[in-house]
Amino acid sequence: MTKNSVNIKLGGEAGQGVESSGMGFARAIARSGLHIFGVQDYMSRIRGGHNWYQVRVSERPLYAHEPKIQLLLAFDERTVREHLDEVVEGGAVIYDEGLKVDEDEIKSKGVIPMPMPLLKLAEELGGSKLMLNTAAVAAAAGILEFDLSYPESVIRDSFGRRKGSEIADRNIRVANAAYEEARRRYAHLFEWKLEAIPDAPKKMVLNGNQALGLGAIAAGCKFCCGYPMTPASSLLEFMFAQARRFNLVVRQIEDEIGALLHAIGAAHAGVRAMTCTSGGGFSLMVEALSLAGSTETPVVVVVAQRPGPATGMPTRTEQGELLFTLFAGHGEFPRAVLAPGSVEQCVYEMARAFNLAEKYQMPVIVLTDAFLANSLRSVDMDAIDFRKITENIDRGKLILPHEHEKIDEALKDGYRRYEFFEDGISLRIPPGHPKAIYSVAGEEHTPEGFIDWEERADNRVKMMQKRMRKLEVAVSDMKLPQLYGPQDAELTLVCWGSSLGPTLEAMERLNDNGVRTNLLQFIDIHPLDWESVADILANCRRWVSVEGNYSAQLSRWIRMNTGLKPAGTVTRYDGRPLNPVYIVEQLQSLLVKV
Amino acid sequence: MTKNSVNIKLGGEAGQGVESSGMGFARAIARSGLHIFGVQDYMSRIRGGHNWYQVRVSERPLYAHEPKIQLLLAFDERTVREHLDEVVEGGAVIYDEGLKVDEDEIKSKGVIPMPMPLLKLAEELGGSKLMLNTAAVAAAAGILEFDLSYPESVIRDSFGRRKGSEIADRNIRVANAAYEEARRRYAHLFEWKLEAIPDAPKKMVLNGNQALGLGAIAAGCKFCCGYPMTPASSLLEFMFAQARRFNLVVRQIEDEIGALLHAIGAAHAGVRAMTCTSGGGFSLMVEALSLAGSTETPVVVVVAQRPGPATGMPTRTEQGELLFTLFAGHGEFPRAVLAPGSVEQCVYEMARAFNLAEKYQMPVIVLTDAFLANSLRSVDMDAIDFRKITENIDRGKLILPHEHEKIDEALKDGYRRYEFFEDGISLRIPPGHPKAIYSVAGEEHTPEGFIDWEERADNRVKMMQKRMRKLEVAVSDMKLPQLYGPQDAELTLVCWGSSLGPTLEAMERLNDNGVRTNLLQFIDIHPLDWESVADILANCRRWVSVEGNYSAQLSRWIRMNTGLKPAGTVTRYDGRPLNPVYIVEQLQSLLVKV
Amino acid sequence: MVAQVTMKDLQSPVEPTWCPGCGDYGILNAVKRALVQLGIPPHQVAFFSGIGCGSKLPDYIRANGFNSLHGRPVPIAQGFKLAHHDMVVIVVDGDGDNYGIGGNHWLHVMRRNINITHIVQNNMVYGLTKGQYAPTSMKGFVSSTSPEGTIEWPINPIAIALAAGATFVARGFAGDPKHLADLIAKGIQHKGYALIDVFQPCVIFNRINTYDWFRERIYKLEDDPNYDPHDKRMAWEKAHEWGDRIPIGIFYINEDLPTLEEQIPALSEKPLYQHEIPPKLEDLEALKLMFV
Amino acid sequence: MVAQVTMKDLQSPVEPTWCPGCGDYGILNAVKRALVQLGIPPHQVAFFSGIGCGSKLPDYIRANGFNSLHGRPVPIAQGFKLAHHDMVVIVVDGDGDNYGIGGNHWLHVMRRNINITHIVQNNMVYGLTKGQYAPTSMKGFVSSTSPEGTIEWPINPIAIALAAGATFVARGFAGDPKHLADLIAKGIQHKGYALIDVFQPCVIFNRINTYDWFRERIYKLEDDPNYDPHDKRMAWEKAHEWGDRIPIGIFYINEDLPTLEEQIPALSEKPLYQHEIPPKLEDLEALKLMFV
Ligand SMILES: Cc1ncc(C[n+]2csc(CCOP(=O)(O)OP(=O)(O)O)c2C)c(N)n1
Ligand SMILES: Cc1ncc(C[n+]2csc(CCOP(=O)(O)OP(=O)(O)O)c2C)c(N)n1
Ligand code: SF4
Ligand code: SF4
Ligand SMILES: [Mg+2]
Ligand SMILES: [Mg+2]
Repeated sequence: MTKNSVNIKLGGEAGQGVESSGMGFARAIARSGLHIFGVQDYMSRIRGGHNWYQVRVSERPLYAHEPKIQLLLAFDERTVREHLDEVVEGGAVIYDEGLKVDEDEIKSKGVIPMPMPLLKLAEELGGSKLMLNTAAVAAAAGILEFDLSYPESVIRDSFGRRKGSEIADRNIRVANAAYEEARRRYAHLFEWKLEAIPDAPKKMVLNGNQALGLGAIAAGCKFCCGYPMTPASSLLEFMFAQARRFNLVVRQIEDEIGALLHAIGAAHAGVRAMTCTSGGGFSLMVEALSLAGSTETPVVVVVAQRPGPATGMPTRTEQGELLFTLFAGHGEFPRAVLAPGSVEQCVYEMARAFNLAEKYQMPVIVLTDAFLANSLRSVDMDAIDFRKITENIDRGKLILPHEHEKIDEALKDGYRRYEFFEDGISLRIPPGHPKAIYSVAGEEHTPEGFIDWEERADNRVKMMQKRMRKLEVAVSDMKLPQLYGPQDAELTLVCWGSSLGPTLEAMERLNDNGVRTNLLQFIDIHPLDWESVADILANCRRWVSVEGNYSAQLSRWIRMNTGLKPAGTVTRYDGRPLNPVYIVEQLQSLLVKV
Repeated sequence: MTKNSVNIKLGGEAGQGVESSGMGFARAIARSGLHIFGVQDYMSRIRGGHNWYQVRVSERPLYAHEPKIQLLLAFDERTVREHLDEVVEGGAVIYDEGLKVDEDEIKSKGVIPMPMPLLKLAEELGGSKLMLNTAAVAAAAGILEFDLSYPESVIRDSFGRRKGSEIADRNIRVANAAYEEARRRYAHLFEWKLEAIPDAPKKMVLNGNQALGLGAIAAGCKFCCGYPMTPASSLLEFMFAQARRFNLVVRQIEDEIGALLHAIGAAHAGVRAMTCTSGGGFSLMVEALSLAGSTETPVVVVVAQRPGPATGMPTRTEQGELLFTLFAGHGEFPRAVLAPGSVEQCVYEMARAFNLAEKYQMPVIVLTDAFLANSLRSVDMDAIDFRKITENIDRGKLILPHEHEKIDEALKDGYRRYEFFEDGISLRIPPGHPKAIYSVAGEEHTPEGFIDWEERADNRVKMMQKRMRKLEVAVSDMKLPQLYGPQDAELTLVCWGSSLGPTLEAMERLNDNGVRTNLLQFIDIHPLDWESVADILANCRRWVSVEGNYSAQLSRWIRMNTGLKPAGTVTRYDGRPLNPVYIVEQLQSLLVKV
Repeated sequence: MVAQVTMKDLQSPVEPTWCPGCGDYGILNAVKRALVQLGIPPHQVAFFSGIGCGSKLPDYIRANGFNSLHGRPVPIAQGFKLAHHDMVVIVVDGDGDNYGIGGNHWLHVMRRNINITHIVQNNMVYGLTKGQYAPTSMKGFVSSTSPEGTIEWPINPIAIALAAGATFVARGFAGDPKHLADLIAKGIQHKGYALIDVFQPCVIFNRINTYDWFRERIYKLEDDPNYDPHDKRMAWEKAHEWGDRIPIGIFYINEDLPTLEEQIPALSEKPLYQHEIPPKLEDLEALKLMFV
Repeated sequence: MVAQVTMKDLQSPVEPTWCPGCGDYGILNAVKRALVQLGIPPHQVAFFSGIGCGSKLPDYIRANGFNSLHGRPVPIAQGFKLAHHDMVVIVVDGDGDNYGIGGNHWLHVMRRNINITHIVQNNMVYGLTKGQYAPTSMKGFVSSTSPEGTIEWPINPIAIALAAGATFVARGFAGDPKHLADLIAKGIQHKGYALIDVFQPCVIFNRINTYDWFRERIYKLEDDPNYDPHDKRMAWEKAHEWGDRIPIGIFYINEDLPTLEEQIPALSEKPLYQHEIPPKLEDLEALKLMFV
């Protein structure tokens, strides 16, 4: 028997509820005290096609998914066809007995076919074929001998409130029957089991976008606007859902141009403001980004990457916009780029983005991708400590217009929005106070904020230096890449963003295989103390960059700033997330070459 | 006496005709067989403020302007105040005797004040104070003892046709009187003279934008659209002016987004198409650029840079968008970036851009800036040899839909727009032929051009490799940086775009001063055979990049691709063009440090 | 243009990925019928679409297609039309594409009277991105980005088209493909810009504006013998009819204005793509003289 | 808002760079008068402008200003207004800004009825970029980008505003600053989005639509006792009057719709910028439970 370590895949057409079933099951498992990692894969269509959802379970925290599965829940025949090869020997396939599935083929792979009267149970006991999902998940719980009370509690929470408990009751009736039937028929054949750990720390289950939302709200973001774009939409929608509770202004705008400009307007008024989009939408924000740079307006832009160019593969993942976000915008101006790599980092880095934006009065880009945005992870409740955020709010040199006393104190001889200081950062008083009436301009301006209509060379030089100076000062607030694993290693994997999880596990595997490996994660991409980075890399025996893009963009960025070149690169650009097995395989073929 | 080497500045308010007078004078001088270089400096306002125009004259071709002048034509008092210090000893200031100018101050600098009854002559002989310009230029010709027939011929050409010869006659009357008066009063005091070289090769006088227009038209560009933006507008306007003559479709679009998309539509139909803008407009084109990359549509985008960020300094110059144009657009896709550095290069590189675009079915960016776009240069008529363009049109794998025979021959078994070939380039048949009916898509697509709604990993990988492969193949068509000056030098100046002219002269001066210097100009920025570039740079004893931006972007790009770092950088970001004196000064302070 | 074209000629190898019951099927059907009716063979028509459920249409019909960016088919189609003006050019895009993100292109194409037929799949919701409200969603519409109902008034495409100078303004219903086919055919025949806004039920994300909802309300303008689509004032009145009775059909038509193409000298002889390049060397040499 | 404000309070240290005679002087004057008339002190008003000659206005009046990007002041102003809704927010931009490149923001702001006053400096040409035609240029207008005259029909801002749902639609004339001041004051007082399109002679690049040209044609709607600006139908008629007689004044007003701000729960108590951040820790902790 293998306890508490299993990888389950649900598959079916769009519209069959694959994702919601998978997420519900993941949540139920997390409630039992186990850790989960849930990843989805869906097509850019609303009905039909083929979607799957995968839930990996373990007693320790998980950061990535795995290609090999033990249990396949097939909602349609295609799922069996497409995923049978992923099931390990001794694993099982659960499906409705009405599906045309070739049992012999399943058996020939050493996998156990487990047909079940799912539809029948749903219709007979639940009165609706829609409850097939419930039956399927319950059947899985049955063969895993997983305490059904956890799935039941999730069912209660999702149906109990909304449509009266009658539907919940019927679902639970279906679940019980499917559970018992599956356990009776198949549990003894199946090696993998799930056993609750009731005294484990309480867990949350959330994805990257939800984590970003939590971070933003905790940091005091009060204004969020955007235009729907996968995979960023669910962040926007999360903010909409929280608007009432946290007194936020959340707005859907006519386009992404307007979305960033709205945020700039709100930030100009002294409110923490953000927008979120994907690469295509960010393309439209580029001009406004430059305006934020010029007017020194602190805004936070979340860019959740997906495969380009153009519309690319809307529902899949890629890390193809590192260099784009670094250089986007006409003219030269300061910005920061942060790339959190896990759910926890999403929470904290998002909050930090607001601090950096306001402290340095510049736009801050938070780079994620579909894999990070959508993947569910369980984290201990305590791992997300909001005090770390709320107690560290840093609004920099901001005084709000209604803070009369502070203004009186600060303003001895008038207010100049872009006054020169050694650190390049001027006092920021949003409009509204009679002593601080001023203009700002996207044109090159005077310290007062007026357009410098004489276009004086000396003022221009000072303003450019002032703005760019902020980057140098900000370096002190930026984190050097973080090392995981042994200090001393023969191989260092260098990664950023969502590659963290898969690369971490790849590192563990390599160490298990006797290749002493560590990992260097870049969360802060820009600005950075590149001399120190160069030192760190120079101390690495051999480093390889691991990235979800074609041209190994981080490694190119590193080379631009340090001259250093990796021994090789592991890249992936087929729209699928990196995973530990893929990374190790690629490294193997690479290391032969290197 | 100094013959045929002089630097003349005209200054006045916007609206006083400083620019048109300067350009007219420059043209007249070029007609006499001399070479000129004309540079303007104006503010972003229509009337008032302070503008100047500078004409440098020599017997050999000129590529840059110089800060020191011998003759100042002041249309207002401010001009004297602002520019007196630039006049060399023995130089002169011509101005209307009605202006309040402090003669003693002028004299105290060793400069000769030359008040003239310009307004009086204009009004009395011309009947209009508008002819003050004519009088001023003629007076300058007088003290230069420059044959007045050349300015006269320019006056005839500009007034003769349009409003009947009466105005021309009156202008010429004014010119003659001013000329004689100035010569009589002051010519003997003034050392610099201009003497026609009647048998010199015939010259054209044109700026970078006009040169780009010539190159585009000669290359068969038939479709140009844009949205006005300084300093690109005059290129759009040039194309409008030529539309009737060359049967072009030239369009002003509602915004830059639409402008590039219009060009994409026209290129999709099989027409050579372009758009032109400045950095801010290009920011808006970024999304469409990615679409051109994805659909493999050949379009040419001219980006005439000006100082950013945001609206920056609209009428001034900068080279701040090298890295932006290299990485603009979501996702990864092939593009080429070319940066001509002279009027001749503008003609040829613009034409080449269309060849590259069509051969590799990708967007090509031609990067210029306000300095190059606006500066007038004289070039020998023969230096622009249109045959070099028209005989080298290369449309790559294009067959137009009405070329039935070619299509019949090419299409054995159906047409697939994105069929895989070793070089990544597919046959391109624009819509219209019954055997080549197909779709294209900005979403990841099949070889047939349909959206790959299954989002298959293998198709994605092949398509990415196909598109990116074109870059590797294109390298063979790309020019390595061009070396000027001695093969072997102790100092190599590395530059791109409009820095060429000033840097060339700086190189000459350094060599004259005994510092053995050569120059490496990058015209082709991307793609490039970087190994060869690295070899070239490795052979340079010491190299310094000379750029009109803050962060020495070319040097960063070189480092990203080769790991090599310059010994230092000369940068300028005050909105003013580089000039030889500035460069040499900066190098001096740098070389001390280096 | 009197070729014999059958529905089969227009059959694409690609199966639609739309949800069963989606109004887009009706639009696809109507588009095909219109082409058959007019005898336009597939190589002589080019479709330009945006991004959205409905914008996948070009893949589902055998014809030239360009699936572009969200909100951007209109300028691409214009560029194409000016380069190849004897092609029948049809834009098909969503209400999000055209009335949302692409609104500015729309505003400007209407005053150009370029000969393009524009079919907007108006499901009053964002389908492909899973159900956010659209610019045409009715006030109070509840969606993932308007959990308490929208607080913006919807766009009135017909009224705006009238104000912006469109010379053919119509509205159809995906549930009546025959009538819609007729509108599309008339739009194609119209010399100039033709807007056909189409009520297109989204059976997944818009549970308000369903087939039934529309069927209960719509009536045809052509059934009213007093209605004169040449009368802009009448059209303006009808454009504001909403609620219990909602008109479909041709609101407005003006055949008297020249098209954009007709006003461009370079296009008088033959389509631009057929022009020979490069220009004649002597013309280029002559151009040089401008700079002497 | 009944402070005593004088013209001097509104005097900026910056001298206008406009050409002598430019209509923008009249607009600047009218804006100041309106603020004086309403007693709005300079710190309680914020101007948002685009890029163009007229968009330099914020520098020329002592008040809060934001000189933004070409065509983009409207969304910035909205973001600002929602964050600071007791500020008087005024957008001033050009016809190129608002009817050209920024058209989509305009289309959408109108249906939101956010309480912003929008003054468009309509000189029917692109001034700052030296004389290209504008979306409002009359058909046939000759310019550097229309050497043979434009071939597009001009935009009709009044008609589009009516169609798009603006609740206050007016037109003024820079040559009559007193009348214009009155319109602006009414626009500011209007609870909701107010468009004031202003005929603004550009004395350099528009030699057709001069002061005289306008003076010969314009008349005031309020001089017609039968004109009722609450009647949209009448407004639509008047919106199309062009040629020998051109109306100025208030075309349309609708006071009955709530503003955008009023419909946003978070803004009911105080402006957003005054909200304390971060939120309470207990609320955040409670939020976590959503994820269990
Ligand atoms: C620049 C950009 N922003 C956002 C998106 C995401 N997106 C794709 S389709 C769509 C809206 C779809 O709605 P609609 O146009 O009404 O078409 P429908 O799906 O309803 O047919 C959006 C927002 C995108 N592809 N590009
Ligand atoms: C994205 C972008 N495109 C183009 C420009 C150049 N530009 C500046 S002002 C302007 C038009 C000015 O016309 P209008 O808005 O009518 O203002 P006016 O000068 O007439 O007052 C243009 C095209 C720009 N600044 N930004
Ligand atoms: S989601 Fe709606 S619009 Fe999209 S295919 Fe399904 S029914 Fe049609
Ligand atoms: S160019 Fe025209 S709009 Fe601009 S300042 Fe001069 S007169 Fe006014
Ligand atoms: Mg829709
Ligand atoms: Mg204008």
